[in-house]
Amino acid sequence: MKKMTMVQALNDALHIAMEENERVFVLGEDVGKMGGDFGVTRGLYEKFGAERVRDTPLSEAAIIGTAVGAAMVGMRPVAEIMFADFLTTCYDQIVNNAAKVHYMFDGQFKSSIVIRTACGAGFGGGPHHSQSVEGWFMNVPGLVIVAPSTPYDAKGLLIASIENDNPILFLEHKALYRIKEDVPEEKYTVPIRKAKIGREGKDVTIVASMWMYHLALNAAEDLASEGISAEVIDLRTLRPWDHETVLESVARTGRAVVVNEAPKIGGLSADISAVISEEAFSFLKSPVQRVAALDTPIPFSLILEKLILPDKEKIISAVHKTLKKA
Amino acid sequence: MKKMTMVQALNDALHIAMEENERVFVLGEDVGKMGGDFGVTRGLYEKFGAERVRDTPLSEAAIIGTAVGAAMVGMRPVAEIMFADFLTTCYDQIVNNAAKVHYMFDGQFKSSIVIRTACGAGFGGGPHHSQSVEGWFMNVPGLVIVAPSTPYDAKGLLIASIENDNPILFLEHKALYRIKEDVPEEKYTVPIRKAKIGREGKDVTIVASMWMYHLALNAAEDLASEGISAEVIDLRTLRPWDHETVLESVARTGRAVVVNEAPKIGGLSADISAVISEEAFSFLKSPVQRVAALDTPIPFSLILEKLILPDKEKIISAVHKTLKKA
Amino acid sequence: MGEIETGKILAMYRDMCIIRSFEFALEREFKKGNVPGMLHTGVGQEALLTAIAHSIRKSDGFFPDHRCHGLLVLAGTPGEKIMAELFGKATGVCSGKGGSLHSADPSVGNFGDNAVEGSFMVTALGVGLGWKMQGKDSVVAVMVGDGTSGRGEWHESLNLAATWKLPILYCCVNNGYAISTPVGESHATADLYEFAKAYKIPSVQVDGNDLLAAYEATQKAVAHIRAGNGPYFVEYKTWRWQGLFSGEFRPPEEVRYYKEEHDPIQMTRKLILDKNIADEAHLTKIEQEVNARIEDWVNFAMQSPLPNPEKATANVYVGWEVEKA
Amino acid sequence: MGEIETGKILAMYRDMCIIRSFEFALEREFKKGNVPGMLHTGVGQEALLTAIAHSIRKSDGFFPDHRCHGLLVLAGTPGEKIMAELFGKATGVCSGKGGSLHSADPSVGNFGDNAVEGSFMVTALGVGLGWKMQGKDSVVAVMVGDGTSGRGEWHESLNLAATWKLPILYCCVNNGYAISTPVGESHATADLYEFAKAYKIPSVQVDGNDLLAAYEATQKAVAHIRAGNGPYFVEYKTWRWQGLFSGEFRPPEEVRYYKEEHDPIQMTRKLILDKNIADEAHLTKIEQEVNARIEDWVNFAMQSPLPNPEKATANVYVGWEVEKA
Ligand SMILES: Cc1ncc(C[n+]2csc(CCOP(=O)(O)OP(=O)(O)O)c2C)c(N)n1
Ligand SMILES: Cc1ncc(C[n+]2csc(CCOP(=O)(O)OP(=O)(O)O)c2C)c(N)n1
Ligand SMILES: [Mg+2]
Ligand SMILES: [Mg+2]
Repeated sequence: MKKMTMVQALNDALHIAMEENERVFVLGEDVGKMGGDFGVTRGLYEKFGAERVRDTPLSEAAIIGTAVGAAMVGMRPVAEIMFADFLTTCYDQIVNNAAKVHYMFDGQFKSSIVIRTACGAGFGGGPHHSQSVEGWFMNVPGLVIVAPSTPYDAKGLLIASIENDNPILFLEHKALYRIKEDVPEEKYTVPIRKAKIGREGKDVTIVASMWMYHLALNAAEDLASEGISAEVIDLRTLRPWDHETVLESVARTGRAVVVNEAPKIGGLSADISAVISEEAFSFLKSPVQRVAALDTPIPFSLILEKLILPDKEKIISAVHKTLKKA
Repeated sequence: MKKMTMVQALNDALHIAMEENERVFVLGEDVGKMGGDFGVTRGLYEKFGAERVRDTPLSEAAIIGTAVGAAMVGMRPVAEIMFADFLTTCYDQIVNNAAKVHYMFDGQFKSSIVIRTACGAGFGGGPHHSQSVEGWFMNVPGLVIVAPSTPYDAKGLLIASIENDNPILFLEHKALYRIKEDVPEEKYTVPIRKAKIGREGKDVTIVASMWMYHLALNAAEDLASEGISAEVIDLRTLRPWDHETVLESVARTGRAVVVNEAPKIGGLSADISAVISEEAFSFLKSPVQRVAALDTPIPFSLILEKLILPDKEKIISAVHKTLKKA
Repeated sequence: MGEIETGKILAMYRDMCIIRSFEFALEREFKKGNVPGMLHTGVGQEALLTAIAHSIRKSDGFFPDHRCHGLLVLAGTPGEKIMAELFGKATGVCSGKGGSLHSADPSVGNFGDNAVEGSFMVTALGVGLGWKMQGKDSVVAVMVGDGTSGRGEWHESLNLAATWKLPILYCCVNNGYAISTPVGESHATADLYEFAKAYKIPSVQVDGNDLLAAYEATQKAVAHIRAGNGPYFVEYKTWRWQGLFSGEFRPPEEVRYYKEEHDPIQMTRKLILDKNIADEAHLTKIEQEVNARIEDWVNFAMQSPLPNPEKATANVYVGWEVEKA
Repeated sequence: MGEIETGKILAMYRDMCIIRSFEFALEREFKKGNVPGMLHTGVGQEALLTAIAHSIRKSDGFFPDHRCHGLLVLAGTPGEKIMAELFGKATGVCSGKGGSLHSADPSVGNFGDNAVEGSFMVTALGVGLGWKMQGKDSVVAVMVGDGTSGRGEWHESLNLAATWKLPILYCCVNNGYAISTPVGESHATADLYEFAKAYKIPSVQVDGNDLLAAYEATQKAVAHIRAGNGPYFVEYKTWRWQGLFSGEFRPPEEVRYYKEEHDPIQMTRKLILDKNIADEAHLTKIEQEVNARIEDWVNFAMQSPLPNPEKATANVYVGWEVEKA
């Protein structure tokens, strides 16, 4: 065990995966000598060389295209897109190629790629460096979205993602890069498509992920002091997400709050709310509440940004609403 | 009044808009002499010339970029992307530019563009010529999505979209291009963000759009003969959609079926189901049912395609489910 | 012209006939309603397609575009499996899931078409890189129409291939039009190899209807790439017989020229006769044999069963099933 | 050098000082925590920025990139409104909603940065086309970093601008690196104007740190465009003082050369003194005036109020409000 930040845990995962399998390689902007904009690929260039740790130009379509093509001949590419906001520029390769190669060619090729990218708001990054992008990809069959909330899960999920045969969009929230916890130094995996109950409770189920999971835990702490017992679930895989764990929890608590950093209209939060409402209909004592960003781009000024994003208070007040009779 | 196909109605709208306002112009692949892949821009080149009816190369990013830039200096561009599946290649311009220009520059610019595109499955177009794409854009603040189901609405909504100051993604379902109805020859508009109750009913509300709206009407017809009275709503604007009309209807019927041609996970259908479940909670007698495509790309073979798409029978059986006690 | 070339030329002529006959049969079956979806054909482009097929090995790879049915067959996939795929049948090379625009076959290095034109230009980078990293000397050919040259992926692909010296053969099929739009009206130049030169990639233009010229240029390009020198760009000037769905749109004189004077099949036929490589009777025999074989493929496709419904939900994810309702 | 040029050179020197002083003040305030988000500066690139500012008119337009704070000011937006924007204040040119990367001002032709590098290369096409259709002779300048030249939009933009003869001035700022990656290691050429030549666009390379050379090249380019001849590409070779957040990463000799021998401010200063355009005292006075003015802007920004909360939900849609919870 070693105290690691999420950056270190991810870095550790890459070191392990690259040592174990020489078909694993890394590509992206400044991932080489510089070690990536956030330091996640640090030391790889020195250890594995320029062949397997490849600096690219600002050619996001080519980065993902290269990854998909390499996977089609058996490589295991891990591509970095510096900010998730830029996934717009390689959306075609992800949606129409990576996610469809296996199906449209009748299983003859696999698109075993991992796309790592830094997402999330809260630091004055403005409209093009802050977005939560999972909503853009929820309606894309064939694609898997993984999103860790802790250093431990980050390492285990990244190794699992690299070993997985599906195209995986791996979201790293910038607000979590520096949080620390004990992480085993050896190899381990955390299962994909399996949510985690991060805190048990009996009055209400809060479903969250990434930075929002931590806000939810904080809210649950506060709620406990009011005598409200909130169960907090970290989805970890956002697409396809773990219906079973969530529905089982809601069946027990009878109430649900869904928290998501992206805007409310049409995002992940809608999918979760819809599934709970449909599948746990007879268990629900009050309507599902959603805490999500307002329907706006992300403004630069910190005070404006704060207004449009979810926070602990909004989660607490949503929980309160679920507890009022509908 | 004149019997027009949807292609003719759309074409008529473009003629009227271009005659009325010289700042309106059209650009896209083969929109000029050829009149567009589906004939929607026919005759414009001959009437308005090459300056205002511009053939482009296969440069989808440049097509949308040009439209946004031109709107920033007061033009009213109508861009055509031949198939909606190709919106992936200009996703960046739509999501990070068109949808944000007005907000991030504090209202100083408008991005008054219309992006027309042909969507939808059912003709063996395969994975790259058949997709229903609204789900890709539902989580994008600032963007408006309009989707007519009839020639009458198509004409009125296209004129309204061209006159509207927001960036509008205008979806034209290929299965509807050839349907005919009486359409006034003069100018008129159909309001954006206003759904239409296409058939009144009291037992269940079916929410649909485009080709699915017609399937829903057919299903309602069959249901009527069983003594089930279904209300059918055509959303017409998919983002932001008309909560009021839908919720008012569900408050009356107490039951809802949502039909969408895109895959079920995370698409428009999830958003509608979530909003109904949350906002009409106390009115719902049974859980909202969704009829949507399976979580797969669209296969080429017609028999496979049929299996993964919604159809009348699936809608009828979803209505039956809502009528069983939950 | 030596012994070997003589045999080669006849083999290539035969392959050109396969392409044309295959496409004509397809057009006929499409009109009858036996081929669903959309149909693009390679009629008129047989020489360059054959030149490419005869220049790459089975251990090489290629990304076919929408006019490459013939190339798929020449690459080694049994013709009936391609035909059946286009008919949407269970016996197709992708079990009917891909169709005309997505018929891949890894066993012959066919990476499949991507119907978002030009998108696979960047996918090919990965195949080239992967093979390079694996120490193989394989080459990957990418088909690019003149119209497709407008895509941004063009730049990202050529730039990275040049920078990383990837083993990519860009086969630019300049047939003069993107649907209805003349190449010179939508690009800064109608001679697309000029674009490629900027990347310091060897870049040539050749008459794509002249079999020997196309073959020679392609051979040279492949040799260059296989020797580890990085990418190569060949622009094949050609002309497609297929007009618009609404009919012919090109100047009558242009149509006449390409169909009557500059048809690659006729040109090659004449070459063979002129050089006494074979006589009229021999060529007619080849043509008849080819036509008969292709009718066999059509029959095979017609008689094949429709895909198993299970296929609709198979292979979305590796290792996981999708819900069937 | 005539009377007018003399005054012009002094005016340009003054503007170069504004840029540097502005950026230095920003770096200082950023370290103090007064400037949120990320910060990129144009220190070292003052000559070319000034040359561009002095070559376009108020009726022209430009798309600034992430190192253009100085250009925004030179274009005519009151400096305090730019400074306040970067501080995220209500008095900023975009009311604090845009910040360093999105400070637009239509009143001076500033179309705003798009922080997805290179994306506005295609947006600029629309501005050029719109103005052309409106019968204006305005020119639109687009800033493109060397790193940004990897984007596919590069190709789509240059190709269409050339084809449609749009009034676009491509200002390629080649400072040698994209973050840490040397231009020559990620592109087929380190001389990016070579790319542009392929589009039959006049394309030149100039020392971007040499004020007069940069000015002359830009003037020529703008005249060409304004005369209706279509786009023009100028590559300015330069060097940015800003290293990485983690510190300096470039060879010490390179750093020394650009900071000591080839600094545009020092170079211009020397030119002015050598040619007796002004004396040391005069220049010092300019510098002091500039510095004082910039501190005024900083103070203005510091003392300005935070944005009105209403701004958070304003202007998402034209004509419609968004839900506030
Ligand atoms: C990105 C994209 N844009 C548009 C289309 C629609 N489309 C299919 S073929 C074609 C023309 C392509 O022209 P070219 O590359 O010259 O090929 P040709 O058909 O002439 O062989 C177009 C516009 C597409 N498939 N993909
Ligand atoms: C599409 C895109 N990819 C990556 C980035 C992240 N990024 C910001 S600046 C930069 C380097 C740009 O290099 P260059 O164009 O040379 O500009 P310079 O900073 O050297 O002036 C990168 C990679 C971005 N903003 N947009
Ligand atoms: Mg062509
Ligand atoms: Mg640079």
